[in-house]
Amino acid sequence: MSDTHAQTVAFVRDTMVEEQEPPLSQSGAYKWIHENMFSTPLNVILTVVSLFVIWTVLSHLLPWAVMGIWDADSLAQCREIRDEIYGADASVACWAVISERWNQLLFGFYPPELYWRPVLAFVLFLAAIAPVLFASVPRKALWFSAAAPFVLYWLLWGGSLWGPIAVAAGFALGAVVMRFAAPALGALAAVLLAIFVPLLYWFTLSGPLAGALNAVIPLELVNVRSNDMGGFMLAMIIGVSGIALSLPLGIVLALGRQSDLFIINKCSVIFIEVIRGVPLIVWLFTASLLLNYFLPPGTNFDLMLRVIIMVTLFSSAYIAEVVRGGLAALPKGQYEAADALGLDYWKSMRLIILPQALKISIPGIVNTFIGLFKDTTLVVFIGLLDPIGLSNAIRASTDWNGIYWELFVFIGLCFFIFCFSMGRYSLFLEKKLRREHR
Amino acid sequence: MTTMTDPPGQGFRLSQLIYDTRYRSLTIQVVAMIVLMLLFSWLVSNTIHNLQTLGKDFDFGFLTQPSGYDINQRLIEYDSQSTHGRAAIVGILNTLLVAVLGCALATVLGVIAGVLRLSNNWLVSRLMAVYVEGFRNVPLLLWIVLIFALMTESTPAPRAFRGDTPDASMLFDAVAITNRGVYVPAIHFASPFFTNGALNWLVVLVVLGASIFAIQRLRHWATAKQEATGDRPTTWYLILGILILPTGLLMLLMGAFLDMPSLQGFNFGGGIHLRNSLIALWLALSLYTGAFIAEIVRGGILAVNKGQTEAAYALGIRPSTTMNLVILPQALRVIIPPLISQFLNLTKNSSLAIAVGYMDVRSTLGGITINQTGRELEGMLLLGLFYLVLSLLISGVMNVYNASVKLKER
Amino acid sequence: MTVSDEVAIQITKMNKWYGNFHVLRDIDLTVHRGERIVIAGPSGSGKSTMIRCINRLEEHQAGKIVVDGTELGSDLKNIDKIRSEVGMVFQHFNLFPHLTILENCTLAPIWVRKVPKKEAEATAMHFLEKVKIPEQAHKYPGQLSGGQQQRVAIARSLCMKPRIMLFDEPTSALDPEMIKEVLDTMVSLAEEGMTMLCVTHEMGFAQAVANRVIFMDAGQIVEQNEPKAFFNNPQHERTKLFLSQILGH
Amino acid sequence: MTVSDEVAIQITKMNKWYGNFHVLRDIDLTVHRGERIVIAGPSGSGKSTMIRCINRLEEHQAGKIVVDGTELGSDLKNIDKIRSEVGMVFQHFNLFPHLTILENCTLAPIWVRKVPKKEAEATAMHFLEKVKIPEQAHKYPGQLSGGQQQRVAIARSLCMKPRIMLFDEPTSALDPEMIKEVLDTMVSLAEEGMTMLCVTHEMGFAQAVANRVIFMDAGQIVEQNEPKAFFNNPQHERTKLFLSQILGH
Amino acid sequence: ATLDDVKARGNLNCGVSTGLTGFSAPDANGVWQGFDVAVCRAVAAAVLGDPMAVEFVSTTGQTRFTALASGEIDMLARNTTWTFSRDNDLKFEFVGVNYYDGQGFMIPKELGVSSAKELDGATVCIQTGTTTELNLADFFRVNNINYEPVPIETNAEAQQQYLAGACDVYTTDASGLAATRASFETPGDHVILPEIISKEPLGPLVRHGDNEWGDIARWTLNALIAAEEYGVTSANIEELSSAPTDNPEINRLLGTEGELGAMIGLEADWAKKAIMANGNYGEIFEKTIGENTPIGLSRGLNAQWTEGGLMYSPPFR
Ligand SMILES: Nc1ncnc2c1ncn2[C@@H]1O[C@H](COP(=O)(O)OP(=O)(O)OP(=O)(O)O)[C@@H](O)[C@H]1O
Ligand SMILES: Nc1ncnc2c1ncn2[C@@H]1O[C@H](COP(=O)(O)OP(=O)(O)OP(=O)(O)O)[C@@H](O)[C@H]1O
Ligand SMILES: NC(=O)CC[C@H](N)C(=O)O
Ligand SMILES: [Mg+2]
Ligand SMILES: [Mg+2]
Repeated sequence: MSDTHAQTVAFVRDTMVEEQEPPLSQSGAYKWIHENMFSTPLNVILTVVSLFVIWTVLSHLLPWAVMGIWDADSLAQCREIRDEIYGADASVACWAVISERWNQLLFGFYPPELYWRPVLAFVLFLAAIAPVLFASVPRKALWFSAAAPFVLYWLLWGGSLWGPIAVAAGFALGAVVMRFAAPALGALAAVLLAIFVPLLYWFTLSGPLAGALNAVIPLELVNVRSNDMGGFMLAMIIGVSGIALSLPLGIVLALGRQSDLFIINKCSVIFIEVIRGVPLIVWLFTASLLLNYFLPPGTNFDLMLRVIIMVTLFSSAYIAEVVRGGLAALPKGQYEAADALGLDYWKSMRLIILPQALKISIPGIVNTFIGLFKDTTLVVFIGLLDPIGLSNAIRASTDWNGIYWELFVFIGLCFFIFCFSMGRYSLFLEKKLRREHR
Repeated sequence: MTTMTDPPGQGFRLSQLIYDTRYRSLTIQVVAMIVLMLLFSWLVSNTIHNLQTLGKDFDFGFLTQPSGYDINQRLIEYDSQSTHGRAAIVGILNTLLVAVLGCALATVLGVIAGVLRLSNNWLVSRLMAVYVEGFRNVPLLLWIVLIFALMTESTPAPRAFRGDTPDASMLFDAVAITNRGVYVPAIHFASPFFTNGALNWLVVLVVLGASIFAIQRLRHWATAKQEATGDRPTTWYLILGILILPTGLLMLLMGAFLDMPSLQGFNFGGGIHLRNSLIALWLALSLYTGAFIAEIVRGGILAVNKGQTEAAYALGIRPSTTMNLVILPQALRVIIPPLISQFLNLTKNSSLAIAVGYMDVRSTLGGITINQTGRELEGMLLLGLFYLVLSLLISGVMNVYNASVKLKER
Repeated sequence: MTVSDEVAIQITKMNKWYGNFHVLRDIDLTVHRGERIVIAGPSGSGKSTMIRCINRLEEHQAGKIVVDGTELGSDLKNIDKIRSEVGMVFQHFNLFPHLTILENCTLAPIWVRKVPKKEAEATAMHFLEKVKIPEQAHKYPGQLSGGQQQRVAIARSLCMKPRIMLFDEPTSALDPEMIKEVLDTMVSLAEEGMTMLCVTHEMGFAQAVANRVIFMDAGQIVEQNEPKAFFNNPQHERTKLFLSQILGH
Repeated sequence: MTVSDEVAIQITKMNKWYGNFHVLRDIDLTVHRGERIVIAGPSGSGKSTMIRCINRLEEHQAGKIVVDGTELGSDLKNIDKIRSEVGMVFQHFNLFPHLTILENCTLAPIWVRKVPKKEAEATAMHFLEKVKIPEQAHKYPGQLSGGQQQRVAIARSLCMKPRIMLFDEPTSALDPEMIKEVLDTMVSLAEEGMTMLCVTHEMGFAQAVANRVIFMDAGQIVEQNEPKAFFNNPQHERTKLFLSQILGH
Repeated sequence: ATLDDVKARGNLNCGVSTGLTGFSAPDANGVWQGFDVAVCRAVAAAVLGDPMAVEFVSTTGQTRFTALASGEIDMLARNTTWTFSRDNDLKFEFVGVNYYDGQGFMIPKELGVSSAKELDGATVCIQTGTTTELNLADFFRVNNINYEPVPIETNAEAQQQYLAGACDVYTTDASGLAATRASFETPGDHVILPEIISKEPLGPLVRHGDNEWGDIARWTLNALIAAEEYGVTSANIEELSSAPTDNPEINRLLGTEGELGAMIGLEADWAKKAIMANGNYGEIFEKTIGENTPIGLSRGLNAQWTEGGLMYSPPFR
């Protein structure tokens, strides 16, 4: 080794250098603006172009929106007010259409004196999903979540409370059968039985039972027909029930797609691919045109119910893919550990695999829900009055004939606020999951 | 070596159907099969019964009947005397047209927005975030309707171009933007080789194809030269020349001239008429899908480890070359699969054409034809099949691609 | 530490293939109740595969495995029976992250053995004390260190009161400081006379507690012997090579 | 292994901030051609940042860096020149996963040095032989072990025939068996007289090949000395503390 | 059967158009009003005794037939033209004609067009899924002139496009044109061209296969027409039905004589209730689309046969 420099290089620091402020050009607003907006010629051009775009859009939009007129009965009156205040050439929004039809956009033709019902339903709905979405809410609250669908149905449609109760009893019946049959008959048979017995009950007993109970203790709310529901309320109903109902179906499909059993696997794959290969709008037309062909003669139910069925099938295919991702993300060791402890397929799914897979899938499910919620606007094509459908109806009325932007902007804004916050929530969840799982 | 045998002295017992792993899966599948068959036959028998009560049959004969309606935008010959089948094909072509145009524009928008969103220019990246979030969080239908309304409400009617002092005038005297669509000049041939216009275009296309082939050869040559000498010859002006000159010359030879749109009667005549319905649908689909693609592109670029760039820089490779040789090839693997499923979504979403009266396959076969013939079962079946086949084709392409670029791992 | 004459596991001419790859070849092995067997061998020699066959996490294709008098075949009831009698501890613990330690331990007793919850919890606490972490019972696995997790995994298996325990490299995913605490737990188990099959490269452990060391290579049992003889006087070439590598390391 | 008087790298009063955080403070360092310098120091002391400034992967805000007579500033040409003369090996290899080993090694020579492909491949094979993996040339990085990948990364840098090599903890992401093969490669490089700056905690390596060890803390060079003196007789308090920690381990 | 369904449900599901002033449109209170709506109300009154027991389902040209075929609505009263193929191929049963119409064109006056033959090259707004789109294709083909169809879903949409100038001409049934024009700010700026290019007998329809239900709808419509012919009006109906009159036809119609109600499975006074809902055919016409309304249609072909029109109810006997 060469030591030629050894002596010359030896160095020991005696006083440590104190931390210093960066040079002025390297800090503060100047640096930030320079680096973020004017660092290269290309950047300068981009900045100028962006400023121009922003200015153009805002200079048109802001005065129009801010100077808008909130108080008028019709477009004609709106224009009169405008002429008075700003002169005839001014371009200002006529938000009066929103303030006048606000209730309609929210509830459709739901009887105004009953508005408290959907509002209460919405609050209950929020309370019911809280335990699902936020782990910090006590687990006991999940019982309320389970009961919520029946309560919500009753609140929205009215009728006798005993109907939903009788239906819910069917599920309870299934659970009871499952619990007592499983030890005696084995899991597979118990599952089949737990499906069959409630079905039998629903087709035979539940109707008369509800009737009888209602005769004894009438608990009735005024009936509201599906046709009267519209606006954002309709979008919520379809979106939420689509997701809620498709969840179990989607899980079953995902399990089917993961299964080694050839027939079950292929059937799931075909179902999923067919559903996803065809646009939702075609499925909606199928719901409105064809579903009646496939059902026994004489069955004839609500268009809204048919739409919900179709939307459920549709989103179940998407949910299945999301859940499949969750299942695939679980390490194989979890399956093996469950096997090694002697848990059978159903138990290991229920106790070990699904709780974890579903948790991982929640962001994906939320994203599916956002997509579905946006897609509810398509029901306008089969004659349901979603917000866009209502906007058409409003525009067709003589008072508001000729108004567009205000309605579209308002509806778009509502959708944006809702979808954007859901999207943020799902991002937040994804980040949290990544932190927890590492 | 012994082979597996059943436990001795035990024949087949019925309980084995459930408790024996070998038979159990068979049992489950047979049960599932039976349930499925039952369900299926129940649906079919319902359908048959319902059709009978209605006095309808199941027959595709209507496809060969004259349709009786006109379609405004048609890529192939069609009039009201043509068959429903042909109307369906016109619709299919229209669907494909808007899908292809949409995918192309969406990709361009998406790539630009995705890259700009990563820009270190704060203003630009914020602006792109606004674009992306704005389009992603508002229903597509609303965008289609909005853009369509914007186009009909804020552009002049053809009659505004009329008179000595018209309210509106054409751009460069060549392009007319009206509330019925945009009229752009068309190219026609004065001394054509063939009387049939389409054949002339075919000739031009063949020459263009040949030029592109020549460009490929040129690039091969450049690569070979680079491999041999290390220097890559500059070729862009050659490429430009090969691309433009032969085709241009041929078109001149054929007497190409621009057919300018001009006011004729009620409308503009001449030129090519891009209908509002097409443009609105096209723009809305592209902007909407572009927002999703932007996120995909951004994710793809971010997915390439920062270390890759650093390694390339440390080797002395220039940023632009690094982009081409290191970042893009890796990012594309991440980008292309979700990109293709966005293409699929766009294609499916083109069925929203109904909102603007664009005559896609849903409007012809799945709309007017079903309505005029009452063949909803057959019509919807064909329509569903068309979309299904299209998606399977596209996802087939995606699978082939995925398999071909899969990174080799241990 | 007594070994009875009773046979706990009897494997005869067992063969297994993955596709065309012959992983296990003509395995013959008899384990008596109370025996503690260590299995060693180079990576890929089929050690894990063999012990996974014993509780049917893998299916064998030829030959016979009898555990506690029950033959492992395609009969689900037998499989269930054997699995609930054979405990297994994995290399990567495989605790259920969404359940607390206590729930991890009571899950199988409650759902498989149908033990009342109270009782299951009492048992669980007992075994958690045994592995020295009763105070962690209400934490989640993610909050524990690797060594603690592995001890929970052992306790979880013990809660099913298995008659046989299988270990597949229980310490190889642990940091050196933690290896000892897990090995200690295993030694104390061994001292209580549990029948154990343990895949491990901890030769100190093998020498301390094993009745027998089995050396596998290329899917076959190449050599087996009691630990002293095995380490001091290996017979087969491969065993010698292997021992020189791992001991020299 | 001779050290010439020619100066390879000259750093004077170099300072760098990340935002308001003062990462590098008044760095002064002269590296002669043929010198082999090991940089040590606690995590976060700015070691990586310093060597990354040398080929401008990070920008310094004050002071002067001259590499091979070329001053590093915002002049793009100078940066390009320096980068193609300074090779760098990263902790996480950063091989290009979509290219074969050979393509990884020929990419920069072909596109930066404009070497004909044939020639570049010949050079690449030569260096791959040097790092002892010529037979892997047509595999992809994902198919190699960590140690092999790091050796490819070294070969890839060498293909540019750099006059200076920078190493940033080249062995810290490797399993112990693989560390040796990489260190061997580096030793053989050192023996050929390459100018090397190496951030590493492999003190054996430092003692064997370094001319000088530099100890950094809190963004400054706290002590530097030839290895023997550095390890046996550290002067500064922090150096002592640091050495006691890593050697005691 | 449909009758039982309707009775069990307690209301009638009736398909109407999405909004065509005078024919079917909800008023400020959300109550549907109009010429087609009145037919639905009459049927509901006849069957259920309550003219308000109707659930209106708004349908577009395209969705109306499927809504009917799928059972979503019990009858369709939506200015629908009775054609051979709808009757036989689509399997519907037209129960009569409540308005004899023909297809016309509307165009802004400023374009100076006076005949449909001058429309060469025009852009024409049409509602899809209607006979108008077929007639239009035929008309232009036969006259060998070009046009550009703009297919549109609803009348409201068409009106907007037409007013925005996105099409030069709007074509649909002449009655529809009149109704649409009536809702314009300046109806005078638009002319309806003299050519009527087709026959459009508009009437209510039901599904094939349920003749009983078809008969109810058919005879309710006939009852309205016959009532006008016999001079039964909402003003005098109470009096006429309180005791048999000397006109046996009226007696049978109003149920004071004979068993006609029972024959179609309804109560004896079904026709009385139907007529009381909105008055007789003539009254409905005058109230909704007649000359004193903004729409201002004259009876023309739709006058009673006794007055030279085509309205002719078969005898109640
Ligand atoms: N699911 C599988 N499919 C195909 N081959 C497999 C599978 N699992 C294991 N193998 C192969 O079987 C052989 C034996 O694997 P096994 O895991 O039993 O080895 P091992 O002795 O436990 O090795 P290690 O010490 O690395 O855990 C290996 O060559 C492995 O590659
Ligand atoms: N891009 C950055 N932005 C802000 N701070 C940074 C950035 N990169 C590094 N730092 C900070 O600069 C300091 C020095 O980092 P550097 O990576 O040079 O340390 P190091 O000595 O290499 O440590 P290690 O041994 O952990 O690699 C650290 O405190 C680090 O947190
Ligand atoms: N324009 C309409 O809505 C109806 C058109 C025409 N009467 C038809 O039935 O087809
Ligand atoms: Mg193993
Ligand atoms: Mg570092």
